[in-house]
Amino acid sequence: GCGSSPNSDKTSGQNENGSSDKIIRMGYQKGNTINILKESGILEEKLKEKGYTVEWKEFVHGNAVVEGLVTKNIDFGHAADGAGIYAQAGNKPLVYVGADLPNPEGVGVLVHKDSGLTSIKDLKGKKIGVLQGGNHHYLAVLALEEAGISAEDVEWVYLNDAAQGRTAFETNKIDVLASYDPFLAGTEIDLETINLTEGKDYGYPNRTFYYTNEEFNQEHPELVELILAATDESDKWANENKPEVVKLVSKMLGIDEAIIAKAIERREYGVNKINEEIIAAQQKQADVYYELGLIPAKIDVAEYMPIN
Amino acid sequence: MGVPSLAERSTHQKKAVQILLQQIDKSFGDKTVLKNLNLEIESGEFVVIVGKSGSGKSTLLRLVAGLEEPTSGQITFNDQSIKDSKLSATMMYQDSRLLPWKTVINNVGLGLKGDWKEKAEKTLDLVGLYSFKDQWPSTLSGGQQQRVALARALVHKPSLLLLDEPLSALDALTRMDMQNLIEKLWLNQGFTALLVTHDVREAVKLADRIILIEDGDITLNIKNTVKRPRDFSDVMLAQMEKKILEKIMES
Amino acid sequence: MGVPSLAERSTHQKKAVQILLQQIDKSFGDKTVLKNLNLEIESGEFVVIVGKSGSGKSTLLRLVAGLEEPTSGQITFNDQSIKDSKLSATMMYQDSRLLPWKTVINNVGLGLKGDWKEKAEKTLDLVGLYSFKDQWPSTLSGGQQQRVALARALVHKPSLLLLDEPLSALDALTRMDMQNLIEKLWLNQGFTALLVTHDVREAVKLADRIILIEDGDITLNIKNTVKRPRDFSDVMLAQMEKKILEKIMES
Amino acid sequence: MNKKMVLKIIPWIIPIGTILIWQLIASNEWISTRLVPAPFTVLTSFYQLVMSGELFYHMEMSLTRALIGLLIGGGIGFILGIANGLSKFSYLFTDTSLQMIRNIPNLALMPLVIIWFGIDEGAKIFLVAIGVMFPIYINTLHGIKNIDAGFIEMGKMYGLKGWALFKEILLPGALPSIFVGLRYALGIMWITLIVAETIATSRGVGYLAMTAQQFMQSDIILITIILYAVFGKVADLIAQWGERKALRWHKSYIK
Amino acid sequence: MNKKMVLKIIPWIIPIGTILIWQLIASNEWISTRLVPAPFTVLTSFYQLVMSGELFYHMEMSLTRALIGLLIGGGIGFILGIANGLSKFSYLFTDTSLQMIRNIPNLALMPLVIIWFGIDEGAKIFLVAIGVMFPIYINTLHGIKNIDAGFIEMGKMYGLKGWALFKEILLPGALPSIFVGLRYALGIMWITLIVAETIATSRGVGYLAMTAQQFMQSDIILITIILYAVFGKVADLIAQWGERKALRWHKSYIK
Ligand SMILES: Nc1ncnc2c1ncn2[C@@H]1O[C@H](COP(=O)(O)OP(=O)(O)OP(=O)(O)O)[C@@H](O)[C@H]1O
Ligand SMILES: Nc1ncnc2c1ncn2[C@@H]1O[C@H](COP(=O)(O)OP(=O)(O)OP(=O)(O)O)[C@@H](O)[C@H]1O
Ligand SMILES: [Mg+2]
Ligand SMILES: [Mg+2]
Repeated sequence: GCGSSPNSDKTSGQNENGSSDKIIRMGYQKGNTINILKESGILEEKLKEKGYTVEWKEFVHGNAVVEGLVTKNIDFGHAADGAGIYAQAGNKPLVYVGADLPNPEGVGVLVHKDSGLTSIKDLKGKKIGVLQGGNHHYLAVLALEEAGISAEDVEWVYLNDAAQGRTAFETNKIDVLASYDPFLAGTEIDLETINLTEGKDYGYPNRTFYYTNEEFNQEHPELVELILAATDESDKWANENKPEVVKLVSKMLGIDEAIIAKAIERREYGVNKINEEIIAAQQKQADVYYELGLIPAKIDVAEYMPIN
Repeated sequence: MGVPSLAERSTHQKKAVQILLQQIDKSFGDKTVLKNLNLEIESGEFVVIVGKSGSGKSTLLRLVAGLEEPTSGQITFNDQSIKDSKLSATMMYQDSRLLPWKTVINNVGLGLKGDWKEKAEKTLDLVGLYSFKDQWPSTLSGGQQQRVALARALVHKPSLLLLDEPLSALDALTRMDMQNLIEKLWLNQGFTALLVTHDVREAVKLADRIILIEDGDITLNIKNTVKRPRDFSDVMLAQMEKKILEKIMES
Repeated sequence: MGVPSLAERSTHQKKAVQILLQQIDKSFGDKTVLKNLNLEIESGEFVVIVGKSGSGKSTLLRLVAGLEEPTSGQITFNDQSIKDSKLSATMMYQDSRLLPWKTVINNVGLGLKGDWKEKAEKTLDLVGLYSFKDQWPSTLSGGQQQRVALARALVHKPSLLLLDEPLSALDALTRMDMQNLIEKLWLNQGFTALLVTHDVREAVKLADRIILIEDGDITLNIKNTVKRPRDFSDVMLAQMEKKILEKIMES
Repeated sequence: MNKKMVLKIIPWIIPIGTILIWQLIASNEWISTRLVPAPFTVLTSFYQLVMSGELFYHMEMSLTRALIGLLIGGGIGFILGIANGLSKFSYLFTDTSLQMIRNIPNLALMPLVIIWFGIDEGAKIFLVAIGVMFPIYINTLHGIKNIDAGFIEMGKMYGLKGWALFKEILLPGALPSIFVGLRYALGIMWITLIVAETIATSRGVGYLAMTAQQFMQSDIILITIILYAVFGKVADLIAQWGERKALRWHKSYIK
Repeated sequence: MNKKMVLKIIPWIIPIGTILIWQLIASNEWISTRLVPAPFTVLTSFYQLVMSGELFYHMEMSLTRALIGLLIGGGIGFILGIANGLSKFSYLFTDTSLQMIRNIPNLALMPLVIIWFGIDEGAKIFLVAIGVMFPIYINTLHGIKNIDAGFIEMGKMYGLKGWALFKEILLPGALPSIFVGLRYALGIMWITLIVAETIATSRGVGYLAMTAQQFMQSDIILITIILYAVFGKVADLIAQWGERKALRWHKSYIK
């Protein structure tokens, strides 16, 4: 029952500042598709005729974006797949409104070339560094499972951010680093490594999602459509101008162009509507998270993923 | 210079205050310090309290100052309770209690209003420390600090001046000077004075009446009618000193 | 009881120390406190220093104690420099300097070893505060605190005892008691004593020699050969007191 | 008796009042309970955490880390405070550097800490230690510098030096100030721990808090907030008790 | 002259020595320069940050937040410290609650702060304010409680009460302790800001530090570390200067 629209002071206040002033608050993380959208100026242009202006809010990570949505501090945002699962498990109201195209090569499980480890089977009992609950964590679990190793048969080292993982990996404090782009690409380029999951996706599409808060989705479905369309448009442009995007993202993140190029080359930008296939993949992920104990209860992701 | 008699002064000085202590008891926890003490101090009188260390002299002064409540008994000023009578009393302590964060002149001016600076300067001059007025108290010697404290007490022209061994840190000469100064000011301003001292000589020099406290009670209460200004060489004073010392020794 | 003469004591007391101050100058910044001061103190002598407030008496004591360095000039003990002569000197101050975190007995025992407790208790008894031994200093009256400080200085059986107005906070009776006590202990233990006081009477009662400091120099240096034990009523003492007071007044 | 009761109750008016108001807000849904769960929900989760032994499991680890970090960091801060309070050279030599390090946020230090101390216990304890070091350092320094010079002079006069002077005069004289530092350090200790316990661990209250935040479990977040508050209060009570013991002589404690 | 020079140099031996050793390590690649860049690399990045105006852009914002937070939090802490130092009731009523709040880590408070204050400036300033409040509170309280009771008695005797008593005796008496609190608060201020500046912002030194950390820009991380150290030192110098001005009378400052 997420249809009821709460009538608290907070909400009406938000309405005054938000919708009635015709401001749309967009949450983004550095270097992701909404950031590219912001740089392109496409959204502002499209909204101008409708009398809306855009307020851009930068967040340091996806969970913060989701938190901003849940507390109705922003209307629309973009974050990873895990963030949506946690929000739902935490009974936080949220709506999935779209997904990026799959990017299975954007995650991987790395070992040092001179480590003697050559396949996933070798990882039994090893120290694997991950950000707990991240897409690469999920991938590593799937990979281990396929190799017949249970998640309990390795030593998970939960790290705080990608940089920590990289530092721990480089100084051999951990044996294995599961990572995601552009940090995956960065590690691959800077160090002599083997990506043990290269070329396999274990049925995991690694999509990221577009989320809105409940109210915004209910009151302004047309704006949601419009934002997704604008994003798709800027994505199309990005696909056609990858060298330019590389420059742009490299500058935004302060990461070498070579690394960003590698990350961007292996993905395709574009927005999908939510469909059954996407829901199924997300449901499987949620179930594994439950089994891993990352979320306290089973959830039905379809509740948060309306198809229209 | 003609010195006005006590009676004369009492009439032309409305400011001074008459004090009555009735059946005062004072204990700290289990320790009884004052026991059923009765004392009457006339308006404008100069009363000196002597007694051994720990006999309760400071406690008595603090009771009169209203800084402590008696355990039982009653203290009145001009027949009013301490709180009702808005008397202006000032006190000097064994330690100077100069505020270290104020210069000498600002210490003396503490609590004054209006032309405080002139008043403070004038009083500092009286105690011979005018030239130190802009120094920090911590740069003065102990004796100098105590003189500043005296200036601070006198600048208020109090109707009751309470003095808790204020001169014990002063040197012999300054001490005599200060005794004379206190006496002079007391004669001119006509406040009631209550002085605690260890120096029996000082007591007989200054007092209209000398009170000895022993075991929490008054064991000696002598009038001193020797004409002022008094001289240490006066035989009557010497006799009085001897009498008091003998009484103290006796116990 | 036969009192040993100074000469006698000097021979049977090897502990006491002879002090020589030669051409001592002492300044604080621009302020000259002592100027070209010369003083010889015999071994076992009791020297009392008097002078106005701020005249530099405490400074002189601190120089002798080695707590300050003279700006120029030289101080020797038994012809050795301060540092070489490992004399045991103790000092009593104007303020008691009792450590508030130690009980009375522990304050007295400070720096003692071995059977410190018995020694401390015995000395506390001498100053009449045995029954207070387990109290915190802050619960004592000012006078009581000062008596504890005296016990602390005496318990070390020092070869040089420096006393900076130690009695000014004591009451008349205790003060006389203490004067007698100090004299008795000095006679028995034979240490050299250097006492600063504002009380000229106290000076003439205790001193072998009285020194007046004015304007940074010694302006009076009188031997006092009156037999001990001395009595205040002694005419010679009274004359000496008068002479010193007059000299002080004069300037 | 009656008055004593009242004195015991007064400090708890605000905390208990807050909980009551919170329950009121939650019951009336003035704020969505999905954002801030009701006290009762929190209580239920708390009960489960306790019963499963999970809470104790995390707390045990955190307490161990906190204590070791406090001992090491507090010890170093104390020694530096003493040294810099006594030696002008030592003060000149180290104080500027210490003041500089003091201002570096733990979070920013993280990469260096991992390089130096790895990802195991060493790193966590180091962070706690460096966090508690400064309040102890500053207050010890302040305490030593503010001891009445007369006491030190007197002590030297009576033959105290070195250890004896320290034990009899410097330490007790600085103690009131050191206790202020200690009470402050105990607060810092928990705050640092939450950061420290994000490094490669799966045990500790900080880990519990961080994962709760990551996984948006608002009941667990609130439990950890309350846990920290209680930890803080308990640590403070212990410090106060120690203070009262050690400062019996102090005017605030003589009755 | 010569001695004065030496005294000026001594405090910088450790910081400069550290930089030299670090350059040595980097030049010899004892640790990968990707993890810890060489001082020279850092210097170059720093130069670029300054020249592009980016650094100033971030610093301006952080300074504004820091200052406003300090004023609000410091003000409240000061007032509470005074109130609880003077009124036993106020102390009983609020101290326990304050000690409890004090121990809640900023990080754990984050979700609640966002609910209460949103994600804009209010939230960031709130975090800074609550961070600096406690050192000021505790030290003001300590300062007030430790004023010689004789001074207060004397002041009352001379007719001081209310504001006058406060201004003439309580405040100056507590000031040395309050300055200790202030200096401590200035440290906390920066540390809190790094956390506060992770909330929905794209401006501020904390933001710079957090993104640098996330994207492994180790040169920028080091620049922010150094910035924090310098901020800390500068804040400390200002506080010291104020201290010297306000405490001219204090025995440590009379020359
Ligand atoms: N606040 C207090 N609490 C407990 N005991 C006290 C307090 N004030 C004074 N006393 C005790 O009361 C007694 C009398 O103290 P008081 O200070 O009045 O003596 P005094 O005659 O002034 O002594 P002195 O001449 O040494 O100043 C002492 O034994 C002292 O220990
Ligand atoms: N450390 C110091 N710095 C600056 N001036 C000082 C210092 N110590 C003493 N003086 C000054 O030296 C002079 C003599 O001080 P000293 O304390 O020796 O006097 P005193 O004769 O002992 O006075 P009193 O009888 O009041 O104790 C005073 O004017 C004092 O201000
Ligand atoms: Mg007294
Ligand atoms: Mg002196």
